[in-house]
Amino acid sequence: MSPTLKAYAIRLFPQVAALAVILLMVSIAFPGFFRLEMQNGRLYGSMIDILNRGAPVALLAIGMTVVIATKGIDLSVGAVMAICGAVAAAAITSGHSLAMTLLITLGTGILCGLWNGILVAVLDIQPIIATLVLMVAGRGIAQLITEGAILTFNDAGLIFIGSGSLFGLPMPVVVWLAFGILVALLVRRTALGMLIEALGVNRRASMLSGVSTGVLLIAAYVLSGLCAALAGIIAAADIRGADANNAGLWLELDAILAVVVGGTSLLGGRFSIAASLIGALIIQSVNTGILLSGFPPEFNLIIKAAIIVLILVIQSPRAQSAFVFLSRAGASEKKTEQEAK
Amino acid sequence: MQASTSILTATAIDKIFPGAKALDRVDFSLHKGEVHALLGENGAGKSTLVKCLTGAYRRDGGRIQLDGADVDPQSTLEAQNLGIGTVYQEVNLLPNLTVAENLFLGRQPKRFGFIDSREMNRRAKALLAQYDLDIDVTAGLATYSVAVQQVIAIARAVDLSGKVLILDEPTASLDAHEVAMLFRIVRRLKERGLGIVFITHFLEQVYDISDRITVLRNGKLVGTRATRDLPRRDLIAMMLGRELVQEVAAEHGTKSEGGDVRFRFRNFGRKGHIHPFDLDVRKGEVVGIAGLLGSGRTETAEIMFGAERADSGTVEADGRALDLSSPRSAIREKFGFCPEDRKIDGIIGDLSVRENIALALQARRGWARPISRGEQDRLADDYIKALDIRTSDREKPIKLLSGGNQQKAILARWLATNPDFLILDEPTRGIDVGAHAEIIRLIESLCEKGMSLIVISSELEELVAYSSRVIVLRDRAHVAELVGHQVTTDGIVEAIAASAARTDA
Amino acid sequence: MKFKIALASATILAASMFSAASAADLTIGFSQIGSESGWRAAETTLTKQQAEKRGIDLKFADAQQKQENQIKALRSFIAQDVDAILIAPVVATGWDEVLQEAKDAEIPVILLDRTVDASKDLYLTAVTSDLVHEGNVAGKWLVDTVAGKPCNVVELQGTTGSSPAIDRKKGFEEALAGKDNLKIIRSQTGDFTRTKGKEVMESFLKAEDGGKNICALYAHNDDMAVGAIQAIKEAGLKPGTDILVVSIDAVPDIFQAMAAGEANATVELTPNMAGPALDALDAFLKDGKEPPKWIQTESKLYTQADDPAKVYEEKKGLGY
Amino acid sequence: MNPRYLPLIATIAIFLIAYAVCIAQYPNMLSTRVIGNLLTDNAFLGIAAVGMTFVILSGGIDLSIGAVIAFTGVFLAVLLQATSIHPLLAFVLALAITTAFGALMGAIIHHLEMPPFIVTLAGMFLARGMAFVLSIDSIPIKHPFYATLKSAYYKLPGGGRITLIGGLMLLVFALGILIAHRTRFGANVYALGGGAPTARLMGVPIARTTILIYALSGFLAGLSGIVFSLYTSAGYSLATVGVELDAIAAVVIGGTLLTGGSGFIAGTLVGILIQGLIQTYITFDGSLSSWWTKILIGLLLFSFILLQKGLIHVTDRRRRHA
Repeated sequence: MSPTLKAYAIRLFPQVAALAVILLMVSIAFPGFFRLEMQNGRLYGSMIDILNRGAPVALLAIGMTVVIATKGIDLSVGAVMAICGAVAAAAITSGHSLAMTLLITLGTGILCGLWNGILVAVLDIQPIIATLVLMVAGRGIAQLITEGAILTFNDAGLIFIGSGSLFGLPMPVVVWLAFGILVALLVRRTALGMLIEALGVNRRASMLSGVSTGVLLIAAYVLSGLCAALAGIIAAADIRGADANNAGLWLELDAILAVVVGGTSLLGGRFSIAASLIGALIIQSVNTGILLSGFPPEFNLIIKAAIIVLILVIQSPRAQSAFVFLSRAGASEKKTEQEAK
Repeated sequence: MQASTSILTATAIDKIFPGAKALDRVDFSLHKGEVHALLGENGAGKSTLVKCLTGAYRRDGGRIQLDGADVDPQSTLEAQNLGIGTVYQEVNLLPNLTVAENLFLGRQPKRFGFIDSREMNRRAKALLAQYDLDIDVTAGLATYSVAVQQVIAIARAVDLSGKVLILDEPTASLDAHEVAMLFRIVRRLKERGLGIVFITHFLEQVYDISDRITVLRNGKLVGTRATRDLPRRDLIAMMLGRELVQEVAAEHGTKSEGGDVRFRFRNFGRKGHIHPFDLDVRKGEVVGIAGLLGSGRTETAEIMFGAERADSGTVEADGRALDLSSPRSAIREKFGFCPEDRKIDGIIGDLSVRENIALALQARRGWARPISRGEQDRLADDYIKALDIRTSDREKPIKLLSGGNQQKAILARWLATNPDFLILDEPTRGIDVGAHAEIIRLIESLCEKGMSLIVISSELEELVAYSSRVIVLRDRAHVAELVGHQVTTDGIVEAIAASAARTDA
Repeated sequence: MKFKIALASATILAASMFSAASAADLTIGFSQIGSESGWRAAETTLTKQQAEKRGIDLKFADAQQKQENQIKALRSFIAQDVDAILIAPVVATGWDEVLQEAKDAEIPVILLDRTVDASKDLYLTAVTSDLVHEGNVAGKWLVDTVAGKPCNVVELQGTTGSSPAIDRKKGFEEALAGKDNLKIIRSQTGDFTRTKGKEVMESFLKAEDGGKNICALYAHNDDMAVGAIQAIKEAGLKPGTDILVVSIDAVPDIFQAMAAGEANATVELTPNMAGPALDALDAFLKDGKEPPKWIQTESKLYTQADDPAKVYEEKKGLGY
Repeated sequence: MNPRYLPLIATIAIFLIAYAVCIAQYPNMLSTRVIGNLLTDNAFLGIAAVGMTFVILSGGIDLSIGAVIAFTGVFLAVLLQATSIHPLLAFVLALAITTAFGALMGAIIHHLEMPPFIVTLAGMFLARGMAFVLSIDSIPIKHPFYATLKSAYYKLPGGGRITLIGGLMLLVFALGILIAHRTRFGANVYALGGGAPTARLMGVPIARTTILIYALSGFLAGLSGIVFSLYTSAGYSLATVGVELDAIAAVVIGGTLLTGGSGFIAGTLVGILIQGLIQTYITFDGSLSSWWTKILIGLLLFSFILLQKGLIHVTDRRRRHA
């Protein structure tokens, strides 16, 4: 294994392990869990459901990861989802073409991100408050567009994005996988990832090293807005209607959780989009697992809370330093001897 | 003075940080009713000593006696209760609370179980009246000037402790009038029998107020003298040292005067930071900048790099006007800057040595043209080898490296951009003697390659060793330029002392 | 920018509404739950239409599914001294105090489409369908349709704790009681929404052998059924044929599904609750005639035989 | 004038102006009924917001309060339904649980050095989950003691009522103001918000204060839950979703800095009243859809953040040039 691949494997190990444990537990409660079959030219099974239902949170987690890496947070994504879903439905029902509709919707998401980004980068407002504004007002704006009703549409193209399939996978899965890979490639194949991490760890030192911190910050929020727009389109297309009331409700919290479960620190810096996506799948596996196992849904939140607390306590600085201390206690003595020489 | 008047005695204090000995068997004693100046350049160990005395740090050796009894404060709070109060340069009070609340935090007068604000404000007013301060104690602390805040901090510390008062650079951001006010207060406290430790880098203030002086350098005690017996020149020599001079001078006899003038700064300055100055830098030349801390050295560097935007003057390179409005544009003009405060301005702690080295080059190339991993590895390996950066591997987070190696990595960050003009602010601060010599050699080799360098340093022997010219700063202005045979430690000390004397008069 | 426009239009809207108000002789407050489903949106539209037709100034308040907002709205209506209050309560409990206040202020209150858990003298009348009866009608249809064959039923419940969820479940179970061939094998909440209906149905299908084990779906509202039909199709089964679909509400979209043969039956819950309510109110205010405590609306069963395409055309303009 | 009070004065001024505008359009809004309603209807929110103000003053955040309120309601309803214990005892039990819950979150935040945002988010899931587990149905509370408590109100001329819970909210605000400004704990909260390292140097017990702050927030969320159960005579696990956001908005509108260290409990009361006023106005208008509430509150939030930003900027400059 090449060193980079090895580092990658080490980084993702806790998340993959947690996911595996959860899936295993679900499969004990529901034996047919891992079964996959082809039907009507698409894969079909509980695993696919997890991938499919996890699409909105996974998409939001992509943008959220980058925002959190810059030491920020974006509370508005759920509301932006609602806005964009409403915009998409309104655009398609008022006769715009599919391409135009998608363009308008993604543009709306970008605008929302731009608004957040400018508040954070230019006006220097704490990210949590800056994005709170749009979080509070956004759902109202979405309802303004749909006038409170569920705005339904019948455009086959738009519906296809929600429930069609491509390469044997449901479209939402294709969208988040493709977008996740795209963004991951974008940040890792270019220097963006490193520059964002530098900005998140030490904004001033990065600025002094010539990193354009302001532009990067805004770009992070724009990406988050774009992700929210995609998630909003999927959520609307899935049910063939824009539900301004319920679309994306509380998903910002799930997305933040996915990122934190994915091991990216809320204090910014090192991030992994793959880990956040696995984090999103962990959350969705818990949800779907509870539905499948026939467990009453009222236990959903408690189980979710327990899992989060567990993962977070393991990741907390104190627990980690204790862990590092224990695991290195033996090794370090040898090392200091060597360094002394 | 008699030992019986000694109120605080520290003997053979040791403090070891990973990779560096911060204090090496330092002795210090403080008498009742004296002002004792504690001097030394940054990194000399002043604040480490103070922190050991006040329990903020655990000392690794030595003993501390207060009023003849052994004490071992575990925290600043405990030290405070023992009678040792401290006031820091960056006022350690809470700007969001009122003056009275700051004075009485944690010991507010109570009535019927609740804080009696009226009584608290009355007491606060009475307390500050002792310091000739008649202000509205119900106003927020942040509404007052730093000088007033400083007095409030002193009032709190004295009220809480009452035996020893440590003033850590209290005058750094005060004007002459405010300093006079502060000194009136210090003298009054002295008359009350307090022992006062006074840390500052303003020598005239030392001569104005102190009774004795202790000088530290590189974690070691240089000596303790009575102020009236120590001429200013000798004091500066004690602080800046000259042991290395002979050796370094012998090894590096010649230094390049450089070629033609390449960079021309004219009337370059920024209000409140540095007075406008003119400066010419030749190709392949090292221009040293000397001056005591707070003289405007760092400000000069920041303005040249665009970290602070100049509000007057122009820069030209080979006759072409340069845009230095931001670090980004400065980097585009092939400038580089190793800042003084590595932790805040330099390293990206969580990122690896490799990424830290590649950062500036990458930022200049833009995000869309990444330096390939192989290239980064090569870059990192080359510089780790060339600068002898000691790290187990290039993927180690840079925050785990020692100060000297961090410094070299940041130097590597700039060398990787192949700059024409490099500003080094205290490049050898806080790093061991061996690394010192390496960095000096490195600076010389860089300028042989034709790079123009500005080096700011408190280590005069070093400056003398590699600088073809030395600019002397004082009070945020360039006051002297030493050329050719004038560039000696004596010459620099003379220039600093002379300019100081002149403004004192 | 966006906010500026929004603010400007808010002001304009507020101003224009203000000038238009005061014309009507009767002012009635209407506290609606929210707009969580298509049916509810239609109810809002119809209530507004009915009020307009009668020249009533209707004060509309959307509670966004929060009881505290509904109570606030009621109190505001009382403070405004409206002539009557219509309310569609979000939950059954917790209304005693505010209804008592309305009573003290001599403002008649009419409950729409859901009842409350409070003394009957606190409100004038309740215009609702019989929720239990609705469930019963759906259940009877299923019993008749399967005609003795064994049949496993899955149930999509409404929002947990809401009275339609409780009563529609109860009525359905009553209809199935004693019929050993029919068995409810899974029952989960789908929150009355399409998204949740679809998601929960997906897991039902997986959990029951890809749906082969399921013979019928009973959904507490059409929106969940529409979502579930989607899930059934994606599972490669034919809704309406492989799995019978029966639901309640009769919103337009379910008629489309019925026309396409993907849904089998729906029980109408008329969104026109306001019509009978306002009639009763009129009579009460004019002649002091006390209406009965409960005005039951018809629970009509629609099946594929009822020309669903035509019903769809009739219904689709109603703001569903 | 003391600039410390500027945000508070601005908030009060905005409230008064907004109220005047409302009255100009709807004279009925001046009635004692509306004023009584503002107090009664926002009682639970106000009480919880007092706790949130303390948390935010200390530089933290508490996302769990809405869930804790719902939990308390369900807990009380289940307890009173299943057992015959007196409601007062049930109140004590509920408050003990929620206070301990808050203290636990505070302890985790301090000792495990985890961000309050995530800790209280997990706390929110946990509390809501516990409520679901206790009961998913809405359970009526029919204890006669509840009826007694609810019938205790002071009738104002003009038909308005100062109810018990409305009065309790005012009392909690009064106590909150007393604690914030007249106790060492209150001073320590401000000190913590001004900067934890400095506060530590000045002798503030960081651990104890942090735990106490979240315990207080838990206690007040519990009290708010009791008030909410009185308000609706029921316990419902889906109740008060998102109340934490309303509370945060009220705190920010009330002039408290989300960065901590500066603000007033009294400001939060005005923030609550402003939000209530907007809702009342929209109901009085009767044609504005309720989403305008959200948009208006968002706008209000934004303008207050800008206002605070401006004030900080001005004081910073003034000090620099002093």
